[in-house]
Amino acid sequence: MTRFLLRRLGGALFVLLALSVVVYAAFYVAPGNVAQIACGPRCSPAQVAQVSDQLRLGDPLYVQYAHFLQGIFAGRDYSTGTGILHCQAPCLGRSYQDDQQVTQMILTKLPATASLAIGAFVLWILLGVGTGLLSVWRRGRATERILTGLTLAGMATPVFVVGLLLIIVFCSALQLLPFPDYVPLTENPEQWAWNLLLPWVSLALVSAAPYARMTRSSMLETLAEDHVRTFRAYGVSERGLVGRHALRGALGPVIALGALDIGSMFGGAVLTESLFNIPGVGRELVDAVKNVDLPVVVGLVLVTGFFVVLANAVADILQAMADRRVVLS
Amino acid sequence: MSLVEVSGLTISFDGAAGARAVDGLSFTLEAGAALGVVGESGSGKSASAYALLGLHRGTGATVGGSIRVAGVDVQAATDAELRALRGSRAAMVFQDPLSSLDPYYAVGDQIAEVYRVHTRASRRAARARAVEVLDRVGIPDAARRSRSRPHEFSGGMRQRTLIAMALACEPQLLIADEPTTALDVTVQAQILDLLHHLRHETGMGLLLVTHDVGVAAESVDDVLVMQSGREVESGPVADVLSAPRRPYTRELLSAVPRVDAKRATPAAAPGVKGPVPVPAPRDAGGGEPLLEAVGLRREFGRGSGRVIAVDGVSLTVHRGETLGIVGESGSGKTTLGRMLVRLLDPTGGSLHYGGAEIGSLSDKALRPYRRELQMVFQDPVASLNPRRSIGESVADPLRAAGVLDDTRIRSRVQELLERVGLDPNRYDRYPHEFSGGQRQRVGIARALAAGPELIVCDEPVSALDVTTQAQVTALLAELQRELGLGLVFIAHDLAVVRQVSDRVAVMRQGRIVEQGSVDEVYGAPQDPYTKQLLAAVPALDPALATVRRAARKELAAA
Amino acid sequence: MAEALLVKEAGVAAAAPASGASSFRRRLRARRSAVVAAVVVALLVLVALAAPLLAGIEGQDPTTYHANLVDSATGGVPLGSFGGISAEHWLGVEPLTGRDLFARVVYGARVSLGVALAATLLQVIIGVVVGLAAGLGNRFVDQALSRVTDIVVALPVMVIALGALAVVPADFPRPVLIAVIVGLVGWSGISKIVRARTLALKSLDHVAAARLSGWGGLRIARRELLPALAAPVITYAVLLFPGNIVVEAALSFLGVGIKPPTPSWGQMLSDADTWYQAAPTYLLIPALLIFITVLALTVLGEGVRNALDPRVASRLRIGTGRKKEAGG
Amino acid sequence: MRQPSVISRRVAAAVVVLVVGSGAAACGPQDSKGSDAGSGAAGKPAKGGTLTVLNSNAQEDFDPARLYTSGGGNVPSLVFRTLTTRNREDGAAGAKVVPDLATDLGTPSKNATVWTYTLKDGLKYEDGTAITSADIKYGIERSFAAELSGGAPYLRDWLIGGADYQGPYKDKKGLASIETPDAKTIVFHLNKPEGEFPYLATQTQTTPVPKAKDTGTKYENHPISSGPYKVVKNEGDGERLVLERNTFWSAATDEERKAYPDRIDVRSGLDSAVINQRLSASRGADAAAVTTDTNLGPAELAKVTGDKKLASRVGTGHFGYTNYIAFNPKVKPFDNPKVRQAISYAVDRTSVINAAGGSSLAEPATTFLPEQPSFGYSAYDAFPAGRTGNAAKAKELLKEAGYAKGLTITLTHSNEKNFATSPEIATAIQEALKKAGITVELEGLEGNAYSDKIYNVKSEPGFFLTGWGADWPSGGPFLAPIFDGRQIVKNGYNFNASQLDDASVNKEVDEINKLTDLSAAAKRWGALDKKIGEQAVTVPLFHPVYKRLYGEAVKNVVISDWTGVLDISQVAVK
Repeated sequence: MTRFLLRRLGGALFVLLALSVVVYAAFYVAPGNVAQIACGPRCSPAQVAQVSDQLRLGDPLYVQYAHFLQGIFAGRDYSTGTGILHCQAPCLGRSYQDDQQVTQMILTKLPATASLAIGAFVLWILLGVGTGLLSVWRRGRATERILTGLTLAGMATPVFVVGLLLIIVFCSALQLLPFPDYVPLTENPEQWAWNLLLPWVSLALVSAAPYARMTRSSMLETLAEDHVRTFRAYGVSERGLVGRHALRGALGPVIALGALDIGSMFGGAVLTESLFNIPGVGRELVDAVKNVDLPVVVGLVLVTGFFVVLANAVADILQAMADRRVVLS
Repeated sequence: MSLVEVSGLTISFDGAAGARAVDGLSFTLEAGAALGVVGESGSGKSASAYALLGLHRGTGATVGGSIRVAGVDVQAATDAELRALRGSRAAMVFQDPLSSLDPYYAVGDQIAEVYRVHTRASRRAARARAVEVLDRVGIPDAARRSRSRPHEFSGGMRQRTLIAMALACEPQLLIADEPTTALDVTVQAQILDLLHHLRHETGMGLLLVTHDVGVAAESVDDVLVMQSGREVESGPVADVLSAPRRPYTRELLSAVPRVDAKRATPAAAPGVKGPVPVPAPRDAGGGEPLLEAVGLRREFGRGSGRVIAVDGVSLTVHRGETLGIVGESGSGKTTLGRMLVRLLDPTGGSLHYGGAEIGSLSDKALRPYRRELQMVFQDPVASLNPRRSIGESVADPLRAAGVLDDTRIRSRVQELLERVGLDPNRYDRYPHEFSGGQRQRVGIARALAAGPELIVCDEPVSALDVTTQAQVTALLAELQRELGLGLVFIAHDLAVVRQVSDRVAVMRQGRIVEQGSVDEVYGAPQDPYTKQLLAAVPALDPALATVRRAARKELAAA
Repeated sequence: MAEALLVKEAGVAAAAPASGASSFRRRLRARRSAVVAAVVVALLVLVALAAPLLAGIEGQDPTTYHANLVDSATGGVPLGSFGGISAEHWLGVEPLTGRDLFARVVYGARVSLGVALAATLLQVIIGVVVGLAAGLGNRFVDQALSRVTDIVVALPVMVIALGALAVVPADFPRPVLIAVIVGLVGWSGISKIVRARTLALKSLDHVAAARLSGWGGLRIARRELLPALAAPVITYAVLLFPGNIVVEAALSFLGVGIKPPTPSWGQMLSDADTWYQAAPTYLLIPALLIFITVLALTVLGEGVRNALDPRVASRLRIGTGRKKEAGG
Repeated sequence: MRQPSVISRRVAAAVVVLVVGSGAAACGPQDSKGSDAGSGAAGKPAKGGTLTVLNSNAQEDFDPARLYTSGGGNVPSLVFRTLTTRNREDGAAGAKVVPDLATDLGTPSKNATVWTYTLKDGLKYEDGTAITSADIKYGIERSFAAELSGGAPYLRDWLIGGADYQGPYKDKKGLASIETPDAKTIVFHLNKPEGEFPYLATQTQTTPVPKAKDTGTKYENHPISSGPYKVVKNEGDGERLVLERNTFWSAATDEERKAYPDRIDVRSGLDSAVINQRLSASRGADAAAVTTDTNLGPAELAKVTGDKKLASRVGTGHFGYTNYIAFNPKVKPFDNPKVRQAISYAVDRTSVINAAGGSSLAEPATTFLPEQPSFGYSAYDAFPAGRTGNAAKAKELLKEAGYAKGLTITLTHSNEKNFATSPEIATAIQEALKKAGITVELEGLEGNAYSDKIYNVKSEPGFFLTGWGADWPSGGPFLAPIFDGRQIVKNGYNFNASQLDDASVNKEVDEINKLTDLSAAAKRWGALDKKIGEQAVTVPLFHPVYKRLYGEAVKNVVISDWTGVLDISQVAVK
C-alpha cells in the first residue's frame, strides 16, 4: 500500500512538473511580445523593458523556466528599478496589470471558491447517491424510470441554464431568495449560506446526475455479481443486499469521481462563479482572460492543474483503499 | 417425509413461451442422503438446484411444478419464509469461490452476517461461530484468518470458507453447485474429501450438481443424469455407472477420459466420419527431433514483482509424436506452450527448430518459420475474430503466404473445413453461429491451413463438454497420425493427456518434475507430485473412489 | 482510476462482439427514447444544414436590424406579445436590435453543432492514434504516451480554453479556434479507452493466431484491432459530443467564445440573461435549444452504447447464475 | 487623459471613473422636465442615518494624488475638499464651478498665466489642525511622484517646470511654480494662458495633505480628511469604505456639501445586476442606498418603466459624453473626405440608439460637443442623415470618390457589453452601411486589446467606435485632446484619432484658452466644434443618458450636468 501511495504521488508530481513546462511554454513562448502582453496594453516601453527584465525574457527559455520554478519552490525577487520586491514561495509571478502577486490574488479568491465547492459537493453527493440508491431500490417500477429520466435531464443541462432558471424563478418571480451576492463566511455565516444557496443547488443539480448514474449502475452491477447471489441464497433480505453489499461496491467509484470533481471545482467553477457573481478563482480566470493578464492566467491554469492532478492521485488512492483488489492488479 | 421432494419441475427463461431449461424433472432426496445431478452444460442441472431455494424468484424466469425442501413449499412460500429456509435449513455452495464472496468484507464477518440473519446471536457470538466453522472446515489459525478478505485466500481456502458459511446454521441440506470445477485436481480432491467427511459427521443431505461424472462417483449415493432439461436416468451411483441403461448415459461415460486406461481412442462419435483406427504404439522419441528446447526460461515483471513463469525447461518434440504437458493452474504450461511457437519471447535458454535457433529471432526473421509452428487455443470464443467469417479466419495463413488466388483459397479452406468435420458451405458464417466444439474445429482448420510441422494445443478441450471433448481429441489424434505432425498437447486434465500422448511431461511451478513415456509416468510415477496428482483424479468407480480416498489420506499424512 | 471510470462509462470492458449492423439497429430501435432522440438530432442537423433556406422561407436574415419592432423608449423591448412573435418573425425579435430570432437560432445551430462536431472528430482522431500507439507500442512508447495522456487529463477544458483564447490573436476565426482547443484538450478519454481496449485485444487469441498466420503488425492492427475498436470509440464519441456543445455554449456565454455578429446559442443566452423579465422568450429560446440538443444527444449516446454493448442491457437483469449455465 | 502613467487597468478604470464615478447635479438642457431639484422620497431632508453606496468599481487608491476625477469625484468629495468645486445643483446650474477651500474662483493675471487663491478662515483637518496653503502645495507636489501616479496630466502640462518635476520624495526643493507667500495664499505660475484653471482646481490633487501625516503609498488607507466625513474603514483595496462624520468640519466654511447622513457605507465589487436588483427591492439597509457608478441597462430599464413605483425612484442625468465613429485618415480609403462624408450620411442613428439601449438611454448626436450650454453647444448637422440614414446621398458621394461599385472596410469595436462601443452598435452600423453599398467587416476586440489598439498611433485602425467625456464641463478638455494637432502622442496614449493637425484649429484653441470669461470661451468652443465637424473626421453618434435607481428612503436627489449622477453630498436618508 505504501509503495502504491508513493508511486502514485510520485507520478502526480511528475505530471505536475510536465504540466508546468507545457503551460509555461504555451503561454510565455508562443505569442508575440510576452513582456508587452504581461505588462498590459498601456505600458510604456520603459515599463515593458522592466517587465521583460523581471521575467528574464532575455535569457534562454530553460533559464526563464528555472526562475519560474525557483519562484514556486523558493520564492524570487523582482527588481523594480528603485527597489526589490520579494515574492514568497510559492511564487507564481506578478500581475503587472493589477500590481499584485499572483499567489496572493489566488489565495484571496480561494475562500469563495471553497465555499461554493464544498457546499455544492456535500449537496450533490447526497442528491446523487440518494437518487441512485432509490432508483436501485425501486428498480423496475415507475420511480426508477422517472429518476432515470431526471438523471439524464440533469446530465444534459448546462449549469448556466439551470442557474439562470433558478435565479429567474426564486429571485425574480417568487422573490424567495436574495439575488446571489457572495458574503464571506467570516463576515456573516447566515448571509453566506443564504447567498450561496442557489449556486450550491444549481451546481448540485447538474453535478449529481453522474453520481446517480454511477451509483445506480455500480449497484446494479454488484447486485448481478455472484457474491450477492451467495447472500441472497443465504436468506439476506433485499434491503441488506442493497444497503450492505451493493452500496459498498458502488462506494469506490463514487469516492473516486467525487475526489476528481471537487479537485477540478477548486480550480474554479468558472461558469457558476461567473453566473452568480462569486468572487472566486474561476471568475478571476475569466477576468484575467478578458484582460489578457498573462501571469494570472498562467498561475490559475497551474493551480487548477495542481488541484486536478492532486485530486486524481487522491481519487486513485481512495479507490485503492476502498477496493483492495485494485492494488493487487 | 423426504428432505427434498421435487415433482414436475419446469423452468423457462424469457417468459413462459421461451424454451424450457428444465422440463418435468422429479426427484426426491432423503435426509442424510446424497444425490448427484450430472449433466453437460445446458442440461438444466444448475437451474434446478437454484429452484430448490427459490432463487429464480424475481428474475423473470418461470418456474412450474412443486418443490418441497425441508418441509417448505418453495413455490408457495412468502419471501420471508423463503429467506428463513435459505442458509438456515438448506445452504448452498457455489462454483466460483472467489466471486461468490464479497470482496469488501472479511470472511469471518460474512459468515457472521449470515449467521445473524437466522439466529438472534450477538455480533460477538456470531463472530465466534464464524471462527468455529472456519476451524471445522480446516482453515488453519481460523481466528486470525477470519479477519482476512477473500482475495487473501487461495482457491481451496475460499471454497472451504463457503462451505463453512453453509455449515454456520447447521442446515439439513447442502446444495453444492459445481463446487470443484474452478479448482485444481489436487484441491478438488481435498474439497470432495471435506464434503464427504462433513456429511458423515453432521448427517446432512447433499445435492451435488456437477458435469464431472468422476466427481459424482466420488461423493454421492444416488445419481441423476440430465440432458436438455430432462432426466435421462437415475439410480444408485454404482448401478448407473457400471451398467448404464440409456444410450446417452453410455455415451457420456464412454466419453469420459480415464486416467487408468491405456491410450485408446474413444468410439466414433457423431461428427467424425468413419471408425478411427487405434494408432500403433510407437517408441518414445522414435521420430526425428523437430523442436528442441534447452533450459527455456521466462520471467514476467521486474524487481520485487518479478515472477518466473517457466524456469529452465528442456524438452524435445519429435516428428509424428504427441508430447503431453500436464500441470495445475500456474504451473507455467501455457507460457511454455506460447514460447514453443514463439508467441512469447523466452528470457533465457534456447529453442531449436529444424536445426535453426529460433529462440532469439526477431519478429521479422521469424516470419519464414511462423506457418510451420501453429497453435490451437483454449478459448474457442476468443480465438476467432467475431467480426470475420470463419472461412476468412481459416484463410488467413493462406493469404499471408500469398501463393494462391481467391478461388483457390476458398476451395482449399472448404477442403480444410470438411476435413475437420464442418460443413464447407458455412464458409461465410460468423463464429457466434457455431458451438464451442465447432469453433474449436475451425481453430484446428486454421492451424492446418498454414501447413504446419508442429501444432501446440493449449488446453484445446478444457472449455468443452465431455462428449465434445472426446470428439475433438479424436480429431486431433487422427490428424496427427495422418499428417505426421509433431503435437504438443497441454492440459490440466491428466486423463485427457494420457489419452492422446506418446510421451508426457509433468509441470509444477515452472519446472518439469517428471518426463517420460505415458506408460512410465502414469503407471509408475516417480515424483511425489506426480503421485499426488494421480491420486487426486476422481475415479468413475465408487468402490475405487473409497480406496483412493484412503490412499490420499495416507499420502497427505506421509 | 479515472481510467477505470472512463472505461466503465463507455462499456469498454465488454468483449461482446457486435454481431452485425442489423442487430445493432434492432437494439437501437428497441429503445423508444433513443429513437425519439435520434429523430430530434436529425432534425437539428437538418435545421443547421438548411439554415439559409429556412430563414429564406421565413423571409428574414439573422443580421438585419428592425428598429421599428422594438420600443426604443423603454430600453428596446420587442413590440407585441411574446417577444414580438408574428407571422413575419416566427420566434419574435431580439430586444434592442430587432433582429429576427428564428433566423439567428437556425444559423446559431450551424455554429453550435459544427464546432462541437469538429471538436469531437479531432478528439476521436487524436485519441485513436495516441491510444493505438500506446497500446501497440513497446513499454517505453506506452509509458511516454500514457504520461502525456495523464497530463492532458489534468488540463481542465474550460480553463485551458479560456487561457488559450486569451493569447491567440483576435483575428483567428473563433469557431475553428474553439474546435481546435476543445479537440486538443479533450482526447484523453478516447485514447485511454483505445489503449485499454487495444491491450485487451492484443492478448486475445485471435490476434495471436493472426500473428502465427505470418501477418505483419500493421495488417493485424487494421484487420483484428480497428474493427473491434469502432464500437467503444463511436460510443464514447457520441457521449463526448453533447459535452462539446456545452463547452462552446459556455465559452460564448462567458463572452470569450464565438464573436458577434455570428450567432451562437451560448452567446444568445449570454446576451439574453438580463432580459428574463422584460423579454422572457429571448432567454428561453436558446436555453431550451441547448437543453434539448444536449438531452437528445445524451439519450442517443445512451442508446448507441446500449445497442453496441448488449452487456449493459443484460446487466440490468439480475440473473442467478444463468450466465454460467448458458456459457461454454 | 493623455500620457499613460500607470501600469494597470487603472487607466481604463480612469476613463470609467471619469465617466461615471464622479460628481453631482441634474438634467440635460432640453430634458429638464424629467427632474426637479431635490427629488426623491417626500419630506424634508434631515440629518442622521446611514447611507449605503452600492458600487461595481472599488474606490481603489483612495489618495487625492492618485484619483482621476471630474470635479473632485462623488465619494472622494466627501473626504477631500479642493480649492474650487462643482456647483451642487440640478441640471445646467450644476455645471458651474464654485469656490470650495478658496474664497473665490481665483484671481488671474498676466494673460491668465498666474492664478492666485486665498483660503477661507477656520478650515480644519479631521484631527483639528489647521489647513494651510503649504499643505495644498504639498498635495499637488505629491501627485508628481511616480509611485502616486494616476491623476489627470494637466498640472504636469501647465505648471512651469511640471514636466521635469519628480515629486517631493525625490526632489526636496519642491515645485517653484507654486508659491505660498503666507499660510492662506497660494499662487500658481503657468507656462501658457489657461482661462479654465478654476475648473482644474476642482480635481482632488488640490486637496491639502499635511506633510507630517503623509505615508506615501499607504496614505490611501487613511487619508486625512478635510471634508465632512473621515475614513474609519478601508478594506480590500477600497472594496469596503466606511465614512463617519468629521467633527472638525464646519458647514459654515462649506456651502456645497450638505452632509445629512451620519455614516456612509460604500460597498463595491458588486455585479451591476445585483446592484440594480437590490436597489429595486430596496429592502432593509438598501432602502437608504444609492449607486454612483451603475446605470440601468436596457433590460432593467424595460422592467423599471413598467412599474410606476420603481420608475419614480430613477434619477436621470446627462454627463458630457459623446460616442462617435473615429476615422484615421492615414488609412485608406478614409484619407478620402468623400468616403468619410458618405459614411456620415449613411449612418442610421435610430438603429444605433436602439442598440445603445433605446431613446431613453441615448440621444442622437450630430455635434461633437454635448448638448449643454457649459460646453458651448451650438447645433449643427454637417451631413444630415435623417433619422435612419441617407443611403442615396452616401452612394452618390461614394461614386464621386471612385467607389461606384461599393467598398469593403473594417470596423473595429470592443467586445465589452457596454452599449457604447459594443458589438450591437457595430452591427447596427454594419447594417446601415450595407444599404449604401459598403460592406463592413467587424473586428471585435477584448477590452484591453481594444483600447491598446485604438489609442496607439502605430496600431490605430482606420474606422472604429470610441467615445469621449470631458474632465470638466467645458469645450476645452472636450475638443483639444481630440483635435489639437499638438496633442498627438507618438509614444503612448493618443486620443487625437484623426491625427488632425490643422494650424487654424490649433491657433483657435490657444486663443480660447486665454479667455478667463468662461461663457465667452464656451461660445467660441461651439463655433470651433462646428468648424471641425465639417471636416468629417468623426461621426458623432449619440450622447448617453444615465438612469440610476436609488432606495425608497433616499431624499434630496440632486443631479448636475457636470456629473450626471446624484450627488452624495446632497443626499439625505432621514
